[in-house]
Amino acid sequence: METVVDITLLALLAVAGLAILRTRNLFSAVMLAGIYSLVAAALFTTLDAVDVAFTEAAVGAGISTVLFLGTLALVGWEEKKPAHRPLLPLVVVLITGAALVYGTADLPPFGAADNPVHDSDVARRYIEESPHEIGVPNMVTSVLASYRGYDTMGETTVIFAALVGVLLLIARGPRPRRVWDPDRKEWLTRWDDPQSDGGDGAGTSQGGAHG
Amino acid sequence: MEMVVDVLSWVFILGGTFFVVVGAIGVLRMPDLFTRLHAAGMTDTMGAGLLILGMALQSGISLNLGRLLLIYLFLFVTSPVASHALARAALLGDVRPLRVASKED
Amino acid sequence: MDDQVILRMAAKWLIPFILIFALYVQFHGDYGPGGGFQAGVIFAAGFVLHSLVFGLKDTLRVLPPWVAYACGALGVVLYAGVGVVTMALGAEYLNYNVLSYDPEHGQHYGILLVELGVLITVFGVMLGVYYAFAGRRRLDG
Amino acid sequence: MFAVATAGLLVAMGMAMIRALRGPTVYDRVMAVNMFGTKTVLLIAVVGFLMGRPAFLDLSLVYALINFIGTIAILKFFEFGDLAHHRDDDRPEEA
Repeated sequence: METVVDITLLALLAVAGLAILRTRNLFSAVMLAGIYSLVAAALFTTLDAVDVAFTEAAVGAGISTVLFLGTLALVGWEEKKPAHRPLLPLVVVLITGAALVYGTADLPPFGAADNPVHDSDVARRYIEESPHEIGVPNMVTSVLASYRGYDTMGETTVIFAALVGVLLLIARGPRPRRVWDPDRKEWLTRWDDPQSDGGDGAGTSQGGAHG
Repeated sequence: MEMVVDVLSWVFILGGTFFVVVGAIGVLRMPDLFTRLHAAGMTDTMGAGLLILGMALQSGISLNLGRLLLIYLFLFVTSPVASHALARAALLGDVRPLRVASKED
Repeated sequence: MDDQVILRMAAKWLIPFILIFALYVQFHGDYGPGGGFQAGVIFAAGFVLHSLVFGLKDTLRVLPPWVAYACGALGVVLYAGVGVVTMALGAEYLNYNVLSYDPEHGQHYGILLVELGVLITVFGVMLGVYYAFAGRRRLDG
Repeated sequence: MFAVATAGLLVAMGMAMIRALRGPTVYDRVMAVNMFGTKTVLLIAVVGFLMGRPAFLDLSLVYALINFIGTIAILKFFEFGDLAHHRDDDRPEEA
């Protein structure tokens, strides 16, 4: 039964992923990404990775949808037509995918009892010692917060650095806007204040970020 | 006694599954947004309610019962509110309900 | 969402539940799934819901951006501070064993404080990023 | 018994996915996503019982709460074009 559930969820995941690729409307892409995240969390649950599923549940469906929408409010709803043909990227992706599939042939079978991970000294140490060394029933917590405390501290710092980066990029200073110039037939980036309707073309610089 | 509880939870879970599937068929087959919304609402109230009732009978009196009741409470509040917000937004966004042509026309 | 009485009432009821549930996730993380990161995200989601239903202006009055930014920094300081305290007590950095009279209690205190640090940082960062995105206007002229 | 419920939920998720792909209006998609969320909440709970791991119920709880926020965010964004909208924004300035 669990195999059937896994396969069905993976199929739904693939459908959602392909649909995200196909749509040019970024708004429906955001909604499909929400579905993708829901399916992914269900899949993580059936694979018994409850803490990962929990993170996906908390971040994927709520906050990341909201942040995607916040971004769409700034950049518009339609994806621009790509300037290049998709042939070369397709070849690259196919080759990479084939290499990855070839690589899975050497992976140990899923969930088997004699997989290498069960043999490693680190895993055995965590499983045997953590109940009386740490005394926390959820082993994921004791590994994350105690055995790998440095690691988690680094992650917390990275999250803080993300905030600093976002604030530096978009919270202060002049706000750019994209303006369509009908004469030059291209998008320009304007750095004037959007609230005041300044003279046309004033403070306009050529935008190179598109396409 | 255990028999009775098992049979009851069977009935509730099968009933819940029935409503979930019927609601999904409705979402797929109904002709316009508002009728589809009605079908979706069927899943949320009857389907979820019966399924959770069935699971609650299986879990007995425990912490899980409390969790199930909370899930039901949240679904009970959020999904009608979301449906209402959706229908309202659709009406304001100029999606008109489909009408059967009346005889006077 | 001006005259959405139903939505407003529902949000009014739900937001306290969301915040309490975040705390449950935080402190239940020792026994089941969950922990500081997830709790921080859920806590921030409560405020995001508030701003969606009542408008960003009201949320900024409840919790101004500088508080979110300060939380983002405070959590990291708390986490790193636990390490400094353990060093002051004569053990290695982030070795919680010395925080209490026996190693196991020390570990419990250490994990509690460290997870609290993660919660505060993630909450502050998520909300700060949301404010930064939602507070801007649409860019096309 | 839980296997039947799981199968039913998976079928329903597939149908909701088809609706999300077909549209036709944006509201149909929002409805499909919202319904998909409810299905996921139920699926995680049912799978938890199926596998004998009722701790999964916490996950369902998170989804039941968070999914609502996502739906409201999408609706608000579609109505106003930004997430920050406040009801005072619609009123004319009182001089």
